Amino acid sequence: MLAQCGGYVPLGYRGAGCMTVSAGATDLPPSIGRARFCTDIGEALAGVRDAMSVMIGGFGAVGQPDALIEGLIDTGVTDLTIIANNAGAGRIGLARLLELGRVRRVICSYPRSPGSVVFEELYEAGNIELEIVPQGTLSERMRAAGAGIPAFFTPTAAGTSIAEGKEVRRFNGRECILETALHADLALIEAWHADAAGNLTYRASGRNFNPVMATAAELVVAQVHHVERNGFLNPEAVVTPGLFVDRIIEIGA
Amino acid sequence: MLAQCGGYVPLGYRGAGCMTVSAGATDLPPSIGRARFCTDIGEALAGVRDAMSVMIGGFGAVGQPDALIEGLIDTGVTDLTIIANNAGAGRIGLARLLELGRVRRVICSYPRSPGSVVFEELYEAGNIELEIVPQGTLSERMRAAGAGIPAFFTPTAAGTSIAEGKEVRRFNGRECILETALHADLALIEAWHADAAGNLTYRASGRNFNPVMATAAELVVAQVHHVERNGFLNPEAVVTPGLFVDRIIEIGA
Amino acid sequence: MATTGSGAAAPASHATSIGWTRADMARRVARDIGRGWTVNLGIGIPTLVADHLPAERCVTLHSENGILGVGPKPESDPDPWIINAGKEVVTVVPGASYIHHADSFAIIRGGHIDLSVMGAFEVASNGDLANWATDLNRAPAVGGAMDLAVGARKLWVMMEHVTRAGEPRLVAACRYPLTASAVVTRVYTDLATLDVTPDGFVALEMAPGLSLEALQSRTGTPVRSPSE
Amino acid sequence: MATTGSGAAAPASHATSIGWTRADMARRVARDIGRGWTVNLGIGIPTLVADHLPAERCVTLHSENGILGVGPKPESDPDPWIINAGKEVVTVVPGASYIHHADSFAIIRGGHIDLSVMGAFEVASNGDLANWATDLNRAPAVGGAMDLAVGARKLWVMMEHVTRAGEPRLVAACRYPLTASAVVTRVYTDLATLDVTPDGFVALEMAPGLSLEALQSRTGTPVRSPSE
Repeated sequence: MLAQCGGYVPLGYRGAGCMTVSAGATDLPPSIGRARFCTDIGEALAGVRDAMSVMIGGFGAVGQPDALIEGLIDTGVTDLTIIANNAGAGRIGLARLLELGRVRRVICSYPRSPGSVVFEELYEAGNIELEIVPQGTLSERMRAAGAGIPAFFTPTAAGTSIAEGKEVRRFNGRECILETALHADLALIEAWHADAAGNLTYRASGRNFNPVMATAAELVVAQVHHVERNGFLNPEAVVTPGLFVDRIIEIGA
Repeated sequence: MLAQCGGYVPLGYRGAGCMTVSAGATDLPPSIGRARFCTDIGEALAGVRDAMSVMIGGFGAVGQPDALIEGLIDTGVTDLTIIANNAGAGRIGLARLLELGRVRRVICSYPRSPGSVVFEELYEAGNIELEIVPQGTLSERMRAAGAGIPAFFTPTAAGTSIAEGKEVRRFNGRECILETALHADLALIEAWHADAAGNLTYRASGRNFNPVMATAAELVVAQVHHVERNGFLNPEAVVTPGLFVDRIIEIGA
Repeated sequence: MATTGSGAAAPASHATSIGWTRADMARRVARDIGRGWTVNLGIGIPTLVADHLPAERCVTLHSENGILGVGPKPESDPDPWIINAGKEVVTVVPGASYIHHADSFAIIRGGHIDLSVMGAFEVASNGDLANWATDLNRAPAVGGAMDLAVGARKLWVMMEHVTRAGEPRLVAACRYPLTASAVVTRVYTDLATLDVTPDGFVALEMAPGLSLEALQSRTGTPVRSPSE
Repeated sequence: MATTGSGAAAPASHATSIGWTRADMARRVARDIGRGWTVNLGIGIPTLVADHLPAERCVTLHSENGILGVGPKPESDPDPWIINAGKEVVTVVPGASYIHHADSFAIIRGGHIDLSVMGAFEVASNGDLANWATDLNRAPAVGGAMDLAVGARKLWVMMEHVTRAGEPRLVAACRYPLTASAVVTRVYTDLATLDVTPDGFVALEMAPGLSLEALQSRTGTPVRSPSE
């Protein structure tokens, strides 16, 4: 029903001089920005290490980079800190990563939801650390990390158990607590379209945490449904500019 | 050269039930959100008062709501605090508002630029107060106001004359200062398209301060170049959702 | 919508024969929502409110996972990319927009949501809200409840008046961990609609056949009538 | 681009016959810019760098008023809606995007700009930068200089080596108000290219015909050669 996001501009020139960007109907375009196009998941995840902090996009299953999570499992890395809204469901994807014992610590807003059996077992057995962060504080801490804000005050969670140990200050009569930026070593995100400049758009509510995570991690890897081969995304409709993206792997719709 | 921003969806239904939105080729659509469509500038600026703080969008002349500034002059209000990137040029628009003695205080990043004669005369004669804010701190303080963040730390301006009187704290070895949210009573902004839900898009570098000012003021008035009469903006390409906008006046391209 | 702990949902059956149904409660809340408001409806009973909002009220429903302008569940051709905060597939209405999480919560926390309607375990007479955890030793799940509780301009709670065990949920002080302090402005239960005032709960309306004394006996803190 | 005070621009003519031209300086800076970098070029001499960036270097030019992917000035059909931070009409390249000010400065302040090239009044041997005001009693204008100075991953300065009056701009400590402390990593002047090191300025390269002694005589703080 809805028109697809953005329009496209014809392939053409870029840079202060000129370089023609051309690609066949199936070839990936040459990268003309920071982002590199990868041909397999292994290449997209090259260099991941034990003990990394990893942001994983998505809200529930929507906008979640499933292929990259599977790829992360396959690398065998362990002792991870996972930063995501949820802590997985069933015994696949993120839940499987947890079940395999690869995760030391989870930072999330909503670990307990229908099907989060793996997380609950680990938590109740004392085999996983949990930092609960209100959903808005979670996204704001990521946004702060991406925007160079080391810390900010917020009324969210003031006076609650989540405020324990945090600095308290009143602004305009309202009690606030100090929260700090939340960075990660790696962000795994899912987007809808990518162009040769690494610009990304998202689809509907698949947007969620993905754009803000792309700003907050040292290495940003995006699985995308379509790489645009015949033009660029409309500059008015780009959600994540290419400068945030290190690697792109096309998954298909 | 570039495709125009966003696509459109056909006019249709809205709300949990259904209400047909229809308008003739020239009539304004009925408002279906917070925003009200105004038929003249006076209506758009009804209720402005002396001593208001007023954000004015634009970077130089681009994205500056000229018609609303003229309208503000015509209301006769005075003792204003103006929050904008620049302090006007020549003897028209914002500069004229200053020259008429209506402005008590300017909060901006770059008051002195080619043509800023009125501001400079007033400043050197001691007839206007000035708060200089680094451009990024200015936009971040507005963003904080819109996002419910009363204060944040930033390394920008630490150790400079702008840091005088501000709380200093080190984060990760880096000196930062505490900056507070910057609200306004009124924001005058310019946008490109509006739809019946009050959603806005901008044109090219006319975007600048407009979207963030729309989040930071009690009353937000937008002059727009086109009100979309035959559909809605593409939900993927909306820059300012209608819930931020109180009044819209169509100016024409 | 408020992603509160599952315990915040009301029991499926009513403990008393006197009282409004969930649909009654939803209808009652819908009646109080103003024209053009932006509203976030929490998981559980609050979601039902959407069914009772007339189109001409022009209410925009916000879902904190990034939709402004949530529409009804699809009658056909569901698009799995469009889900609400309860992870149900929904639609969007014309005039909707998609936003990312940081923007969505900036909207919530910046005071741009006119109304948040949530479920709760307990509400105290000063407006304290407890709706995210009953036992912090079990893995808690807060979601967006704390953000909505402090950020929404008005916070209304919809819940059963008492627990399954018959214990009052309207109390002098919350026993469960707080979601936020002094934030609830109105409570809609199956037995009454109550304002939170500087003098505690005031019953604006009671279910047919219920006396103030009977209401008081089911409430853990004094309830006054508006005339008092 | 850094909206620094107009005084940061170099004088139109050179005080000495020895030395590089502005185009030489711009070419020299362009040579050091890496593939795929995102770069912000300040008003004045730094803008000239764009003319010397080969396309295959895939450099993205950022303008803080909301353009990622600034292109050259239009040869025809200028679009007045596309301006850079110097308020000149420019173009955008395919692959560009438009962003609002809060996002644009989040990019700057969040460390996502690989390089900022600015003009300056003075640079101190510890990397202190003074480029926004000469006299705080006159209305100052800081623009985005302080944000770029602390936010860009690398900060290079392009300026004339001495003032019109022949005074050194490379100094032991800035006399003018600071823009930021210990941020400049390299300086390109008409006389030399110098790194800012823990031991002060090191001249990587000097203009043809210039001796280290002659360079030192025009510099307000010790300059070493790389071999020292």
